[in-house]
Amino acid sequence: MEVFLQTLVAGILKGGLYGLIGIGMTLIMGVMGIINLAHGQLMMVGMYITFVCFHYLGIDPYFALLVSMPALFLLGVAIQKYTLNPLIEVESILPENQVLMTVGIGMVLTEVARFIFSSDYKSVQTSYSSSSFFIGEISFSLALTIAFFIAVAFTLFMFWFLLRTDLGRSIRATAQDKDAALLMGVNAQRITILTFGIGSALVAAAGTLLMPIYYLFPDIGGPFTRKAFVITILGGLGSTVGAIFGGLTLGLAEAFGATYIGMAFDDMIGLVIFILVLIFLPSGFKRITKV
Amino acid sequence: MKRFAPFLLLVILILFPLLVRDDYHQHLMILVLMWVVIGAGWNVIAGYTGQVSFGDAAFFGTGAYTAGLFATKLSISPWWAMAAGGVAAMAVAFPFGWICFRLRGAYFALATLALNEVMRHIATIWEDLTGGMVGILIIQTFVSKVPYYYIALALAVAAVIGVQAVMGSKWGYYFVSIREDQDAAESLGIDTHLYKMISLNIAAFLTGMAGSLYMNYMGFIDPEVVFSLHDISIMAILVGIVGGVGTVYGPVVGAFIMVAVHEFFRTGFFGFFKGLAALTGSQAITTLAKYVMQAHVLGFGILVVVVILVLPNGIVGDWKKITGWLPLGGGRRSAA
Amino acid sequence: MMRKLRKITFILFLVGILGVFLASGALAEGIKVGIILPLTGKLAKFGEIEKKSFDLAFEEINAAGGVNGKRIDPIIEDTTGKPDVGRSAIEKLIARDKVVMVGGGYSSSVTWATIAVAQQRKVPFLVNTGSADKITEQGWEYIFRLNPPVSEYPKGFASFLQNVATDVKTVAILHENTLFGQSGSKKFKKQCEKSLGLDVIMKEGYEAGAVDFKPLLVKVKSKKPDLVYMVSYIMDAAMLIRQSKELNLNPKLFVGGAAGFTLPEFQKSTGAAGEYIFSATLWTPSVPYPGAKRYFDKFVARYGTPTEYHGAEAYAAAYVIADALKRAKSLTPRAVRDALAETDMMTVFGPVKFISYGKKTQQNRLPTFLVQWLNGKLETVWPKEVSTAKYVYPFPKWNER
Amino acid sequence: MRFFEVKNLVKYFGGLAAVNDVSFEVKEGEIFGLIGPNGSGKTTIFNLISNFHSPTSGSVLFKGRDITGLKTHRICKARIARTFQVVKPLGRMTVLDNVVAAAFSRAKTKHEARDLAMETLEFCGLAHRKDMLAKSLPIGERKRLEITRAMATLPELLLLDETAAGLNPSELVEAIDLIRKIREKGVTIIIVEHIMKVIMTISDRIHAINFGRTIAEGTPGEVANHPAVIEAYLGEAYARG
Repeated sequence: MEVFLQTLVAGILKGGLYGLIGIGMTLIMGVMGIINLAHGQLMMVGMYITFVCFHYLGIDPYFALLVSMPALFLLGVAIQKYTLNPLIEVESILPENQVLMTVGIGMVLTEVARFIFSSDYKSVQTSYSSSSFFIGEISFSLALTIAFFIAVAFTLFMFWFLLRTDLGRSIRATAQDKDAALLMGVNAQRITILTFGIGSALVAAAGTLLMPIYYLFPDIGGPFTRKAFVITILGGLGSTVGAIFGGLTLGLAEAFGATYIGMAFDDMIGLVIFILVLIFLPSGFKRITKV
Repeated sequence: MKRFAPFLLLVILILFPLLVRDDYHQHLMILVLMWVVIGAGWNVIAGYTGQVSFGDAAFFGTGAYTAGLFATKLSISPWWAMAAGGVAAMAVAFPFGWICFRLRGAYFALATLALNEVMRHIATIWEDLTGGMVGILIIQTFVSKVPYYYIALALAVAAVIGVQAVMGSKWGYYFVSIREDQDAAESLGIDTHLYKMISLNIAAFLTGMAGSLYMNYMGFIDPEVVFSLHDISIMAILVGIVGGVGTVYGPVVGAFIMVAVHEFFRTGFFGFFKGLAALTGSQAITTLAKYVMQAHVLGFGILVVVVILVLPNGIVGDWKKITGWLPLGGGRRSAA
Repeated sequence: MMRKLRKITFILFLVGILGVFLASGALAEGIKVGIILPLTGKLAKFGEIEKKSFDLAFEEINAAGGVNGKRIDPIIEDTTGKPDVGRSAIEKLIARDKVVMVGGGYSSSVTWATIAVAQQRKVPFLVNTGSADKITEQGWEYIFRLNPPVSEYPKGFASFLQNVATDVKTVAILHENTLFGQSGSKKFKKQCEKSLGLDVIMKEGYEAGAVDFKPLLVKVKSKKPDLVYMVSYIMDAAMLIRQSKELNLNPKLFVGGAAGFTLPEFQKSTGAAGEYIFSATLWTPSVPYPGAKRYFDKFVARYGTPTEYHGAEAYAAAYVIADALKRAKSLTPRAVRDALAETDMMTVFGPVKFISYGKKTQQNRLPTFLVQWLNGKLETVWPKEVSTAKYVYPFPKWNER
Repeated sequence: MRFFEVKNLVKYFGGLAAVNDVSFEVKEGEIFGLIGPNGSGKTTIFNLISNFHSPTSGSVLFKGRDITGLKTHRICKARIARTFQVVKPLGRMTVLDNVVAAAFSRAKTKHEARDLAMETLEFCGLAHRKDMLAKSLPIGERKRLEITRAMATLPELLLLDETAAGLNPSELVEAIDLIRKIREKGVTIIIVEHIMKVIMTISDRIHAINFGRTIAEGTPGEVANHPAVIEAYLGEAYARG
């Protein structure tokens, strides 16, 4: 029982963070209809910013959110404006050239990080990095629990933003039907730029929250990109609630898989679920939740 | 002139090992030829049929492991496994395509990416069969590079001619129709699912053969090497798009350029910076040389970004655009 | 007219580039030794440490008069961590630079691809890091290996189990799914069951880089092993220990199987949680070899970052190379090979002598040590004769500290 | 045996019925018009016949054979060809290659396919454009390419979806001529059209639908004067006005 509950807790806490990673991706995917294969790399950049803040400026990771999120917002805006949007006008045989472009951007970000910080492992050791508290026999990592609640707060904020603000509504409209949104006077270019910025800022938040418990090196982006698209497909494209479900599902699947099948299957479980969902539930949990 | 260019190229390639006898350049050419095969495969499924694959390493690795396992488990010469490697890769491609071709565009691309990773995990975890990360090791058949060179050349020539033949046939028309508009293709009586499967299997077969060649030539594989997303799958895409998407000779140009660029960066522009540093004795240039040499992946990344922005159809596809830029091509431009 | 001018400038530019290439060919003449390392890509971190160590060693050797008055010119080639590129590198070294011997060799896959070329071209290759057992099991006369193969890493720990931790009965083995983890753990499992009489109740691999090891550790906790043996690299090692603390997982012994648990980053990222953790190791600055500590200090003074066992391997290899070149009857690959075969010297990495045993040939055999983190310092605790501090056993429980 | 028949066709999208219990019969050799206001379900009926969407219920019969749920490409093989309202040229292929790709569904060799394609191009009056890329054709000729491609599959039944929309008056005349020429070849045609003038002049019989339901069927004259049809179109006119 203890094993089961501990696994459940581990899965849910991790799932919260995954959800935050997934929301950014799902917004980008919904609005632009492309898969951002540089998502994990953007997170990596956010993590390096957190690291620099902590290590050189002595800023606690939770306050570093105030630096990493705006910085990544600007980076996302720049990427969308100068590399992805111009592609709409480029005549190319492959319709996936925007996706390929994100691959290139991911490589550039990784290598620039390596240039600046070398391949060394970096970590942020705070006083709470390895603290935990117990409820009964079950251990809760302090940093992960805080991260979970901040992630939930961001998610709720995103809901409010998407449902209650004009900009949020425009983003949702564009995600649902680009042509209709254009007719209604939405400036699609501006929306894609802002969405990429917001998506980047959200994944930066996830990176920053992960920093106290995890570590950092330039190649860390790849696995998280993979997780991000798994979460997004699980959740259904463009669906914010779906992204949370997707994140939790992946978190739980990984945790239970690791406990009851084997830790070596950790990554594979996510990928297999991903392929199964692609095939049997093409619109992800969106179909079930309808949000 | 243009019509004879391929024959001229072929003659040069046949004579190459007789003219250039050093192993270093022969080795680089073998790599180029191997990438021609992989690039040709990628070009069939992605360039011609429009189903972008991010998972070529799944087929490459399967081919390589087939050859390796033939040698270590069955004691059959891994050369026999050249064809078997292709077939084994098809055996992976077949069920995968059957299931995943209901996905379109970017979703199919993601599924291939997932396949790539799943195959790598399987090769890593299934230690009893594959040896896990310990990898598979065989003793190479030949000491000289020349036999490998000609085998690779034969394979590359067969791949290019084969692709050309396929593309001139009904299949070719069907592949391109699917790329251009799947619904229209379907309405014209094209079984798009079937022909996407055929296309994927051609790609898998070629890539698997290249994998077997790699095993034979390198003598050692492990899951990280042959199922590498970065070094195989992404490289295959680069060969495809840099050379020219949907062109017969694109992969040839792409493979040559990618291997050359890689080596160019690795050796600091073939020793250019080292030479410059030695000539001038400048510490700054020595430092610069170090950075340049470290920047090869960055160079690749920038290359991807620039190629997609400026030459979205690759060097062969956008050849006219390029000749317009070069000062040497000025004569023709003045006519316009 | 303008166009013609542009054309001429363009051609002049090309000629200029060609000129520099030609100039670069005619560089200084010393004894050329090729070194093959991953300087870019994922493995760059360790390749860089090795390169710095090689540089340090060769500078010292050259400053001390080089080899019989001649300088050693190391030509360091980047493999980017890929076998095919490694092969390009060694082909270039042999065919174009005409080196008398080759050193380096980091990951096993690249090492294998390169030594095969060296053997075929009859150029001696001194491997100093590639640890797959098979590398020296081919009977290849041009291949030498300085470092012990991966299967021998837990050797030193076994005697500790037999002599001190005799109440350990059950073992859980966790390992990363890499060459290092898979073969190291397999070998240790066999050793536990065959010669130590221990019960391996769990052996599980994981993909390096996991975010959360708790599901794995909670399983370990529920099985209550006496010994948790982990073959992990630095950051996974740190995560495993930190999360064990979070879960209050208390075996009698936490032991790392070399690699990650001995490095400064491990201590930095575990902090107090790293205390009392044991690890098998080949080398630390505190090993009882002459010059080990001095090498460490020199490295830190020169580069400002600490070094570790990969660096020591490279540093030692440079001295072995210099020694062989000194003793070689002529500067031909054949003569250098013969000189290498007769090596018998002491280095910062331990005694070096290439012997044959079991299936292996021309393999250096080294003892391994058991170290423990005590008061934030890595102390050698076993074998007793060379220990720098007394071990703490059993492991103090997390919640009782 | 009836030539072509649609029986009780129903299609729901989500909770909405796009086509609701539509039945009609087409005789061999006739031009059969299908009319209705925007969004009344005409194109959906075509999509159901060619199985781009599968019907919720109902059936499609062709020469006595139930072809409901047959894969799209098999429908084409069964000699029912269609065009698209929003043209779908194979953009980066030449006009000739567009038609060759279609002709392969009948031809055994490449040679045969080329001959068939050239013949069809001549017939449809697009031969002078054969080496142009399809994407660089003007809209009128793109529509013509749609028809040419469909004809190269040698259909017995041709479904034309809004072929006349967006054409200028002279193109319109040419289009009507072409449709008549096709019929003279013995091909039966079902035509969906929004422009009343066109459909009234060329159709033998007309079937009118609104909100996915049949509202009238008969000769052009009968349908044009049917009160339900007038109401449907008037309603639309008001809504637009």
